[in-house]
Amino acid sequence: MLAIELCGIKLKNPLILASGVLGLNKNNLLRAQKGGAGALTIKSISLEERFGHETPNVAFFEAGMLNAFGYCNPGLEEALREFADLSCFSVPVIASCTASNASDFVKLVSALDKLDFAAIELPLSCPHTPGHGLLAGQGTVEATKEIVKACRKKTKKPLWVKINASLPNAVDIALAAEQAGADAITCSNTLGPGMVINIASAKPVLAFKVGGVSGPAIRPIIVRTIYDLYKRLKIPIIALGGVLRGEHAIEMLMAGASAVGIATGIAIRGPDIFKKCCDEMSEWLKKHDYKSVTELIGVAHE
Amino acid sequence: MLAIELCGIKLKNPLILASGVLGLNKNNLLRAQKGGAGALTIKSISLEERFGHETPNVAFFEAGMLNAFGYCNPGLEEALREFADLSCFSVPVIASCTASNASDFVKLVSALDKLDFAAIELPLSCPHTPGHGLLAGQGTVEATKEIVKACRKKTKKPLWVKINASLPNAVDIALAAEQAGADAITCSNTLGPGMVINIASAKPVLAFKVGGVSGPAIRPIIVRTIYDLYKRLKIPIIALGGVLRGEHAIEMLMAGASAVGIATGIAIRGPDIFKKCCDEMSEWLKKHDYKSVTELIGVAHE
Amino acid sequence: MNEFAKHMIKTGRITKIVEEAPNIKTFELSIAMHAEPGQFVMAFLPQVGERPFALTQAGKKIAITVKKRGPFTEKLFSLKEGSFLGIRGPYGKGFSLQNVGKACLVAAGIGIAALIRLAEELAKEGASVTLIFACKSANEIIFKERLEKVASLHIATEDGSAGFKGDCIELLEKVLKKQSYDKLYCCGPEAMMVSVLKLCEKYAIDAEFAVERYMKCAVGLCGHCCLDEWLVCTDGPVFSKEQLLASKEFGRIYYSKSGKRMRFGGD
Amino acid sequence: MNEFAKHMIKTGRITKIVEEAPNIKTFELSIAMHAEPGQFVMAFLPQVGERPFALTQAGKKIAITVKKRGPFTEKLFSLKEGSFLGIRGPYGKGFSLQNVGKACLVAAGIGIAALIRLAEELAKEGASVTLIFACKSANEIIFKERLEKVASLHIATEDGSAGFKGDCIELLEKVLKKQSYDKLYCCGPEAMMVSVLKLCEKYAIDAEFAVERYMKCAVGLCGHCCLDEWLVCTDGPVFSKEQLLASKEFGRIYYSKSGKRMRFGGD
Ligand SMILES: Cc1cc2nc3c(=O)[nH]c(=O)nc-3n(C[C@H](O)[C@H](O)[C@H](O)COP(=O)(O)OP(=O)(O)OC[C@H]3O[C@@H](n4cnc5c(N)ncnc54)[C@H](O)[C@@H]3O)c2cc1C
Ligand SMILES: Cc1cc2nc3c(=O)[nH]c(=O)nc-3n(C[C@H](O)[C@H](O)[C@H](O)COP(=O)(O)OP(=O)(O)OC[C@H]3O[C@@H](n4cnc5c(N)ncnc54)[C@H](O)[C@@H]3O)c2cc1C
Ligand SMILES: Cc1cc2nc3c(=O)[nH]c(=O)nc-3n(C[C@H](O)[C@H](O)[C@H](O)COP(=O)(O)O)c2cc1C
Ligand SMILES: Cc1cc2nc3c(=O)[nH]c(=O)nc-3n(C[C@H](O)[C@H](O)[C@H](O)COP(=O)(O)O)c2cc1C
Ligand code: FES
Ligand code: FES
Repeated sequence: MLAIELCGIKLKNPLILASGVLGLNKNNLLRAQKGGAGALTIKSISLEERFGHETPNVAFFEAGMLNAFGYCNPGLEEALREFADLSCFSVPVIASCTASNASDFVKLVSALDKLDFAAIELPLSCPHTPGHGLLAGQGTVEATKEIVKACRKKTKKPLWVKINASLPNAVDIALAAEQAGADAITCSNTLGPGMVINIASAKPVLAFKVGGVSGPAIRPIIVRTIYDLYKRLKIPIIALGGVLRGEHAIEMLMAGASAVGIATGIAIRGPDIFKKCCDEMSEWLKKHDYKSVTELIGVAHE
Repeated sequence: MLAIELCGIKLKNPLILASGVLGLNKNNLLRAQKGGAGALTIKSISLEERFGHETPNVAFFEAGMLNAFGYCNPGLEEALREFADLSCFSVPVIASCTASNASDFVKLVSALDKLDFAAIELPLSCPHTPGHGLLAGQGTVEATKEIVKACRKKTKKPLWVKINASLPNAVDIALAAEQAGADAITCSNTLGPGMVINIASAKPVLAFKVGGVSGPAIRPIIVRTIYDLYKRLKIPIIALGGVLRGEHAIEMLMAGASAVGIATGIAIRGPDIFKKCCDEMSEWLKKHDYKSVTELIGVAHE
Repeated sequence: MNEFAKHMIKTGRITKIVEEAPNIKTFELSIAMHAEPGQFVMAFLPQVGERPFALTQAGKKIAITVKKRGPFTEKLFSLKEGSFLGIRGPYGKGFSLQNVGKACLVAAGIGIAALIRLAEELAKEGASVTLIFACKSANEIIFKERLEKVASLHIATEDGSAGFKGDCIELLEKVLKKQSYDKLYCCGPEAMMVSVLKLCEKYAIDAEFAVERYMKCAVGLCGHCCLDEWLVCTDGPVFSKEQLLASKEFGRIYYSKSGKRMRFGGD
Repeated sequence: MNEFAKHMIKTGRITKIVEEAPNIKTFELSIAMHAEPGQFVMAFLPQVGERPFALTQAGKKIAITVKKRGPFTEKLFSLKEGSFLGIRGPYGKGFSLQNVGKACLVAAGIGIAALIRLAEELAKEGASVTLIFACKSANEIIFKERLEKVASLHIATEDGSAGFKGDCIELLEKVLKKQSYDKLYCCGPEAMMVSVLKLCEKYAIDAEFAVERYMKCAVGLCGHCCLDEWLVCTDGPVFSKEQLLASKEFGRIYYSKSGKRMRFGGD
């Protein structure tokens, strides 16, 4: 009932662990696998080890959260060691990598291509890390084309491009990625950036001052962007933004997503959020006489 | 303790009724005045009467709301009758008008200039009304300059330009408005647009399908934008987005706002939200040894 | 539940449709909701619209009772049992029931929808309930059985096909002359309510009225529903005799879909 | 409170600072919070950082007891009474206190911060509490008065300046030989906890340990705090003997600020 196929990859359910949460190492991923995720994305890897920003890296507000970790990660070399053997996983594992320019992306993709990842995701859309994503000018049609074209040559694995729904031309960027050879669009990275001020001290909470906004706050903007993308794209869309319940995932599918990612929801419902959402989805499908979750994709357009 | 001066206008407190809510007529405004607002903005007026979109015009989600009224308003002629006599108001009343192009804006501003409004606000930033705001291409540096320059010639009243924090170049647009003669920047209009789908019927809730996002969901993005604007602008900033409590208004002031607007909060705390927020602000100021609300402006930058 | 989530549309299936009269149907929904008599909900039909209706049943299942008038109600009338309907609410403030020994309810036409639960609640609280129900003709008299259980029912029809022949104002004055009441409650066309208000003044009866205005948001934002400085969606729809006597707009002014000031009965 | 709002930073003033030892201070804050012994909070200093600390006092006012180590704790030590401090939490799961008649607590150094409230709670529940407290030297023994009220206190110092001279493992083994306990609770440097774990196995005592790992988020997202597949911030910081015996990483592996796998004591 929940099984889907995405870029030729079979998933037992459409809920994917999003990049950046519980994805530092295999331990983390196993935890999300046990929690019922249909696929697992590793935290974005850079060429070199990165220690990221000072804490606080997270700031909460009543409608979601901000984060600015600064792409802390142990670097490519360590990642290649860590993820060399993926035989402990029963669900597909997706690589993610970040860089400042096309040539570094090519190095990363070439290396990650050698491992058993089911797909490789390129986040060209982080709104709050200097030298990466939007702050490296990757949120344009031109940069997207250049990076995706270059990476496309280095791997036959499905290549997913993660965009940012904040951008008024998000659809054009997704189309550029599609044209350059992307196999799916992941939408969206965190929005903003935003800022939360601790008024007692009159200072921003985050050490980096600003951070990407995630959680329920951003869901309607993501739903609308998925709806817009679905009208124009031929390749599948993976939706993320504020999914906390099975009903939210269903909303994303109806807007046009083929699969749904979850990040922030884990802070609220724990790593078992995947199982919980799957149960909620199954129950809803039964109650509403759907046989398969795939019947939902894009139905809000009818 | 709460009194401020904004563009030479004296306000007993920095909380302004935002355009579009309780601003259809004098009855509405009187209600907000009674609720304690420091100034009152009328709903944006267009040249002709507009019936707006079919209902639903509002859609809620757990972190805020979407609206798409489609600029329903009785039109300029009726507005000139309605607001001819503003003597029943003890606080400043601000005009707001919307149009598809500079020459219509000029007609509106010329007419509104004759009445006793304390200022005129130009919303060049509505994200969801065809032929207006962003959907009329007003969210660019060029269009902003053109419209503001043209209107500037027609009035000596303070001219406020309302921008949209969704746009990656929001700061450039604000600078363009300042250069073209704006006396203050109002930031922000609703974000997005967003979409909420009623999953039982697999249809968008709003009749217009998409609508502008307001409420707590957008606050951190607005705070960050105010913070960015404050670093670059010389003219004052009026912040709006998700202010529901006095503490939220304080956060906006600390980020760099000189005054704070409230729209959505009225749905949650009623028209007395202004009084309630003023009480919360006064109490906070006392507890934290501030003598005047003006001491807060921009302190998060220190 | 959080302060925004409570305004989200709840969707339920239509579990029962009752044809109350040629032009009036009751739709029972699989949605649980508590509401005071006099409060209302916004009913939602996707891509058709959203409209305010009183609840004629509350609790485990709610019901609305609807008169067919235009696009929304026509679409609603075309639905079958099992169809989905969206609801948000309840909204507004209801009637006050405290310390009422003898109550007089005055309904005209579909106005009965706002009063039926009030009649039942008052009876449950031990009040004696007199209900004057005015319709064009006998076939528009709905809820007869339910009403007879809780109230002493006086019917008036314009064509005399049932009960008193004539309008309810005449009938009401007769009733008021005979008997005194602690409180009067009224819902019907605004012109009729204006007349009832006058009688309440004349006979010095405490009274409450359920008022209708054009509603877009139901949460006090859009301002379309204003009656003087009040908002019918949040301050009403129930208003006291004193409020309406002080009103400059009751019976005279409402605001259209564009927000334009309109006069009842046309300019 | 909503599920996100509960993670927002609460700010309070420092109402009291107690210098417990040359390098250890207790900060009492005007923040009310309930927490189980063993849970922790994230303390926030604007533009300095956010760090995990146990609560050494809970209820109407909370307190943290801090050993000076690096940039954050140094800044904290420079604050005066009246300064603001931010707190979010409580986080994690605490010690389980059920059905414990005789408890043996083993603390080394600042590890006492995680056990002080446990000792008090256990005593309140009627348990008899033995506490083995190991320090480098006599001047690091803190909370002596509070501890003596609720526990029979056995002190070990490396330099012999107070109590038993030697490490706490020796002392613990002596104690365990003499007496049996329903449960042992332990907090201290990981190498010491590994030794205690071994003794618990040897003497077949049920036990719980408060473990530390590098923490960035405290809400189970970042993954930095992992211990095998567990997350110390949400599954811990308290782990059972069985969990730690099954662990491949306890005493061996932690993850650095970059998320790199590190070995205790260096590569
Ligand atoms: C508080 C309140 C409670 C109501 N309770 C009931 C009820 O229990 N049963 C019932 O049959 N009717 C009730 N109504 C009236 C009902 O809302 C209208 O009959 C319905 O909106 C008509 O919609 P339509 O599309 O079918 O007709 P339209 O052709 O759109 O309108 C017909 C008439 O209905 C009124 N109307 C239309 N749209 C609205 C709107 N958004 N808000 C308010 N009035 C509107 C106008 O007077 C209009 O002239 C109530 C109205 C209000 C304000
Ligand atoms: C659950 C838990 C409870 C703790 N309770 C207490 C307590 O009650 N009292 C007390 O004095 N200390 C406690 N600590 C340790 C305390 O968090 C560190 O001493 C503090 O973070 C040091 O920060 P610094 O900037 O002063 O030093 P740094 O120079 O930054 O670090 C010194 C050492 O502290 C540790 N550390 C630094 N940052 C972190 C971090 N973000 N998360 C975890 N460890 C870190 C590392 O081992 C590091 O080597 C606890 C730690 C954890 C995980
Ligand atoms: C703590 C945190 C860390 C993240 N790190 C990354 C990252 O390394 N790479 C990436 O592509 N996205 C990252 N994201 C973005 C998420 O993958 C996701 O796109 C976003 O959070 C929206 O989904 P959500 O609302 O479910 O959190 C991160 C998000 C969070 C909350
Ligand atoms: C119901 C509603 C109607 C609005 N109509 C207008 C409008 O006519 N003109 C305008 O400039 N802004 C309009 N806005 C935008 C608000 O003025 C404000 O910029 C925005 O809602 C963010 O503030 P908030 O989070 O306090 O609502 C409207 C907002 C809402 C919620
Ligand atoms: S219906 Fe919008 S204010 Fe009443
Ligand atoms: S501290 Fe981030 S997962 Fe535990």
